[in-house]
Amino acid sequence: MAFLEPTPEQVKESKIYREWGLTDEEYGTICDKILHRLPNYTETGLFAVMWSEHCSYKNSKPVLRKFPTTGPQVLQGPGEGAGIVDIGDGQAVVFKAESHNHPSAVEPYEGAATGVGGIIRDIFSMGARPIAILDSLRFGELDNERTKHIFEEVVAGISGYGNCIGIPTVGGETVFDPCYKGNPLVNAMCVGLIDQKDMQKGQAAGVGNSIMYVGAKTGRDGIHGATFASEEFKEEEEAQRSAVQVGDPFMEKLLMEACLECIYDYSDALIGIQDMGAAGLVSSSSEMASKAGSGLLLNLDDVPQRETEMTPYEMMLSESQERMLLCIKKGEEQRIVDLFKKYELDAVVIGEVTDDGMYRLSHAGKVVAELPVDALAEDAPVYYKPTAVPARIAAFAAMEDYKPVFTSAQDTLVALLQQATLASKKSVYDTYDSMVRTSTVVGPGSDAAVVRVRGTKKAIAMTTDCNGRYLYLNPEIGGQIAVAEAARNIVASGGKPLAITDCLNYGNPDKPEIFWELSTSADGISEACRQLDTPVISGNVSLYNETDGVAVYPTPMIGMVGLIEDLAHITTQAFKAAGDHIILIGE
Amino acid sequence: MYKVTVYVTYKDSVLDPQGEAVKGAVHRMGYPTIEDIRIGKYFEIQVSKDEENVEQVIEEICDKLLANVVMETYRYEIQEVEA
Amino acid sequence: MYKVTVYVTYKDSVLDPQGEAVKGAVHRMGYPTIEDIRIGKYFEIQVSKDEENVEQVIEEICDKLLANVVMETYRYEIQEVEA
Amino acid sequence: MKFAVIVFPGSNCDLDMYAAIKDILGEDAEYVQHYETSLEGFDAVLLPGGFTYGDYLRTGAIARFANIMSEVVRFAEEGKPVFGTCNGFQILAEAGLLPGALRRNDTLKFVCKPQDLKVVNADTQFTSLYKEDEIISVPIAHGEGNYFCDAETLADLKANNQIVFTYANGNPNGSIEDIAGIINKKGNVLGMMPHPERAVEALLGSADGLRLFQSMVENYKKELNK
Ligand SMILES: Nc1ncnc2c1ncn2[C@@H]1O[C@H](COP(=O)(O)OP(=O)(O)O)[C@@H](O)[C@H]1O
Repeated sequence: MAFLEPTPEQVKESKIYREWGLTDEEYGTICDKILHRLPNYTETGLFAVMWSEHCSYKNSKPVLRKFPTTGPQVLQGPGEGAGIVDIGDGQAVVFKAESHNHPSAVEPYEGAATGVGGIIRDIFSMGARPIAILDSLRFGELDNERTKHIFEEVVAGISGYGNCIGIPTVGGETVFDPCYKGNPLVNAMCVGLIDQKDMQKGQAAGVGNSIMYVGAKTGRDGIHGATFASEEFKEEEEAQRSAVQVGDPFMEKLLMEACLECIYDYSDALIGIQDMGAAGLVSSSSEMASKAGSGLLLNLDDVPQRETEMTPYEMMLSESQERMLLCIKKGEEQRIVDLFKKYELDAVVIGEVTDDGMYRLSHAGKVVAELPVDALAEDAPVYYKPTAVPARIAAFAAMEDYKPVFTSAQDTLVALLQQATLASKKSVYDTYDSMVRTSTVVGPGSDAAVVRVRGTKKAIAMTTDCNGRYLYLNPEIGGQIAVAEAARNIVASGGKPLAITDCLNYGNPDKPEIFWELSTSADGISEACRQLDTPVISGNVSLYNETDGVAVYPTPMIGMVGLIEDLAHITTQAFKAAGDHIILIGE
Repeated sequence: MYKVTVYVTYKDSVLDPQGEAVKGAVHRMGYPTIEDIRIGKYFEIQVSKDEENVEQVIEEICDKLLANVVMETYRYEIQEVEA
Repeated sequence: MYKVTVYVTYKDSVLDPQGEAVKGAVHRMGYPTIEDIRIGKYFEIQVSKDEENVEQVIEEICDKLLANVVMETYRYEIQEVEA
Repeated sequence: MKFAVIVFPGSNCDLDMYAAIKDILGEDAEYVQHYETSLEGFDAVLLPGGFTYGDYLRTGAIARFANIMSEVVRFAEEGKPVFGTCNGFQILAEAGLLPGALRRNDTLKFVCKPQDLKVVNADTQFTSLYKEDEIISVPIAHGEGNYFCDAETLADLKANNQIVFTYANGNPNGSIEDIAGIINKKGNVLGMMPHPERAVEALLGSADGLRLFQSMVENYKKELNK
């Protein structure tokens, strides 16, 4: 039986929008200031997802503005799918990190796998060839079956996706601490290489040009994943489990090769390209139109569908994986269809660019949504949250410095090495194909990974770092330390730090103490980035990482990339020969 | 002894990339009359005759281990057989 | 339409690493009465009613694709159903 | 010498194979797509690693039906050299060009690391530049490299000296008799789980795999001069 959608009045009466994460004030703004009427069910859904923290950064925007984002090396800062940094000779590196914490807590294998799939799409949609993946993982202590299961499945998901698509996973970090027990952190970073002439933008410009849909068909998977990512977990709400997406790395491999060929060889026809990530079709299409200052008409009957009787609401919000949206010059569509057919993929025209700044959806002969484009993307609210210093900070300050008592250095060393966080991570990274593409000069197991740039003397060094415990004690200094550690890892590998990406993992920002952690650690990160000349070129925010009201440590994962000018400069961590001198540098 | 057969399949709404790939292969191999293929796992389990709550044990094992109830459903058949 | 179900399992002589692992896990979970677990794949196949040699087509597909006869065996059931 | 590097949907070590031949070995190489129908002009065929068709169903099971495979079979029947590594080996086994099958690793986990191998048979056109019983280091990267065949086939493999490489210093996947690579009876089709194309430059850890390709070239030249 077809689902009977509530009328606009019923949406208002039942306040169903609250379940989707919109507040009464936000709903009021939509009715009174933007539409001057009641939004229908579909429109309300579009607003709910686009105005979620995950898509709009409505809570974190003021914090992100603190970051230094420019420098002579920066070709593309935050705002696009990924940031781009110059490495000379007309080449550049493209990188970004992304969190998939909530999906991984619910279904660890698919959650982690689709996290990797998503970050890879961000990189190749910029026109770059992905050359490496890194991860940054946080779990509870390995003293119970559930955590062990999550840990093993997350690692299996990352390896399952990355190995299949053929991008080496070259480094990362794995940390165990009780604070992550109910809320593991799964962050993945992807690094790509690009010729500067191939740089793409996600835009839908030029009246009459076509919007084309490529990749997997749309199903009901992951509906409201973005708003879901913006809510904290309550143990009893396990029914949310239907928000799980399944990844298909084989499909993504074909999609990646087809899109890169499109970018390299069809640049005359290709106007814009963007991946459908969180909030799928609505977020990609409205952002593409908003960036170009144009309007958009999508005909939802033409959207390839995997399931029957999907409503406009479901199609627009579906988070089915391995899909991309292209803007193609009018008249060139068939060439694109043929290109994708070569990879056994469908490319379908689902709409066109208009000039009136409106975002229109039609379905079964009816207009089912009609909104100003900017209302979804640009006009999302921004909140300046109150901050408060957590009580623990004063308590820490009042504590006397801890003085460790040593009885036996040997026992202490053994005890330390027994900690899962300090122990070798070989059992993790041996399940990752770290060598495919035969460019990994330094794989997992050293300070930073090093991947050569084929055909040049150059290599790229990359690392992910963060010690949440330091940030818990002092967010500002902890933030500085995270950046400084990443920079030391790059330098110790023979590289010059270029720039960073980040994943800001925090608790519920509505709590002033949490917002203080976020804001204060951003000060620390910014300060270190300025000192080290490593601007923030991309990143991701994951809030509401709480279980039953208790937040994880503030954990801003820092992903840093550096340039090694000559392969001869590469250095590795291991001691090389008996009799060599060991020198300690620093204080 | 009990012979139990458990069938695990993806829920209908979940993408089944494996089934799609196999269907494509069958068509390329020249069997156009194959209209759909869905792939599942199945388990042949032998349970000792001393077990008093076979049904309950099987359900527990399915829920906890054999099926991922987030994405999969299962059904089972229990048969009592001579050892 | 025909509804065909194909079951593929490892031959008895072939050690199934996954089946062994699952059995071990079940025992660790505290179900000692589970004496054996073997894992197989099963396929739900829909064949158009126009197919005249359903049995032959299914055998061919099994031999060539669905099972690797070096290590696996298969059996199948064919059912004629209303579309 | 001209090498064909076959590319299937989901191949992902095609670039590595191509670069090893072109840049390091210094011979001619060309990609041949799965939908093509001719191997005209090639002197050897290489099946690279990867996850053809996502490795759905069984590794290599679907790729074996690609258009180009009937040409590969014919090429092999003509006695010309065919070499498959990792997924390429799995495809050769599925296609029946090599005996046996590959199961999931006994650890149930994917494993990627440098691996010691013993050259058991140095008397093939792929291994003539190695010494018998030499230990070499070649990376592995697979989740289903656990070689299986029945007792009869195993006896056959041994009798004909078809086991070319075995794992040394530890078996990473449970394969019977530590088998890492086997050759067909005629001696022109070799399949192995380890990746010699990843071991052609000291910069990346090992150059032990290069001699495999050099052996192929040497044998090719010898045949030409006959
Ligand atoms: N999840 C992971 N994925 C890939 N590599 C990892 C992972 N966890 C740790 N590693 C690798 O293990 C090595 C040690 O990591 P870590 O303990 O974080 O070292 P350090 O504290 O010296 O940076 C690094 O080379 C790192 O890249």
